[in-house]
Amino acid sequence: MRAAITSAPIDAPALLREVAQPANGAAVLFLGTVREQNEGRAVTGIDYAAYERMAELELEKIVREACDQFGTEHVVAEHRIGHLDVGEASVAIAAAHPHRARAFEAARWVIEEVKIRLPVWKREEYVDGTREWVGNHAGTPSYEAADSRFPIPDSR
Amino acid sequence: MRAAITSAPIDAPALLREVAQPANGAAVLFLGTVREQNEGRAVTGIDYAAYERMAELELEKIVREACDQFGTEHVVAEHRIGHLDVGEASVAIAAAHPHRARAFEAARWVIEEVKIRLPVWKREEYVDGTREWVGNHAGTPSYEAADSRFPIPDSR
Amino acid sequence: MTVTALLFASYADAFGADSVVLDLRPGATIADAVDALRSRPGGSVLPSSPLVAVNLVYADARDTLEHGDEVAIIPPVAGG
Amino acid sequence: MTVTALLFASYADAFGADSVVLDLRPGATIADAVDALRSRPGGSVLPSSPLVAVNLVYADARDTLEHGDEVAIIPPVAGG
Repeated sequence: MRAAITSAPIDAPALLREVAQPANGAAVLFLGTVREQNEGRAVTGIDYAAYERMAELELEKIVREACDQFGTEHVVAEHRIGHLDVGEASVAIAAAHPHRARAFEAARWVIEEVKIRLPVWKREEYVDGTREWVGNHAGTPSYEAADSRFPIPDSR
Repeated sequence: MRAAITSAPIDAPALLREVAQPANGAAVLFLGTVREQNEGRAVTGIDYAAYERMAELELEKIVREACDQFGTEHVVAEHRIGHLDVGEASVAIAAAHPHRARAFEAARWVIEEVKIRLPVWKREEYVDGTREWVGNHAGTPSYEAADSRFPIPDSR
Repeated sequence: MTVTALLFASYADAFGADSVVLDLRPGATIADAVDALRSRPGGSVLPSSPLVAVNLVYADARDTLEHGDEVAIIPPVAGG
Repeated sequence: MTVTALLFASYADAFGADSVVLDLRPGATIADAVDALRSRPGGSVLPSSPLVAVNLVYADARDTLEHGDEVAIIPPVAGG
């Protein structure tokens, strides 16, 4: 397992190679990429910002939890920060397992947790030159919904 | 969309590039690879055989149905035949969609249909030199179960 | 009429052949073709109602065949 | 005691700063720190109960703070 916040372009095939093992019959790779439009507005690029030290820890926690939950050590995740052009990958998750159901579920679980928990923000740039911080996409839990399910320790 | 039965090694990154589109925010790649063991026996390689002309048509149907069902044109699938060593990819499926749920579901659906419908067979080679045709893995529908749900035309 | 039965994997091994030409009465069904195959050496490998494709499309055991049809007997598939 | 509040994305824009040092009474909670931030210029950007992490871990608004804590106010996340 491995997790990283990176400002370099994500090498998706390298992530696949990283999880490939002779014991695994299935590998799943998820790539999230910058779309050319969001909610009807033409997007020219996205700046991703992060609370970097925490994001790295939190992504490691997510990957660790996925490994424990789905029974594999072969999950890796990278989230890119900085400026991304349309089509570039902002996040990549690779998961491998002897059986395909678990590989699919692990990759899916990690991206859902990333959307809820990872302290990362994005500012979209539009064709007209304006820029705007945007919240969660439709389909991901809202801030309030996310809040209630965070694993907050009883006391620090 | 594209489907192929091929005797050449599968180029997984090429499949990902093929489905990547500026309109898509999510791409999922599934890779099925030869495991070093099956049901407790050490495997050294697998020969995949196919009813090639039909397998190509059937894989195209599966990919077409996935595109229609999940609302994308960006699904590609390749199944390799011939001799494969442990760790080599026997099947690769890439699916892209504006939203991640659909990309995951499309890739997953295609591999499940492949397991049920594609006229492909495999003969495992074991450490002791013996070889054996093997049926569906545990977790995939049995031959009898598969039979009842084939889309058989009322009359030819 | 004649049809060509195609055999694959363990079925081909059992019959010692990849294909068999069957001579059937006009109006014969897929089930009739399977019965004809089952009476040949190696035919006991076939289940009671094997999966069959005619001319590259999955078909029903009750479907009637025509002269020249390609009748593929499909062992349990194991792709992926 | 003092704690350092970290601000990100739209919150940083609203406050015009990435971080603010807050002077709080001993025993102050996260909610107290958020109230102190809300009274500053730009503080109206904060929701009633923003997500907060203390020393890199998500924390509860009722948790008490200690001198030197790093208190990150987390806007709605948008990773992926």
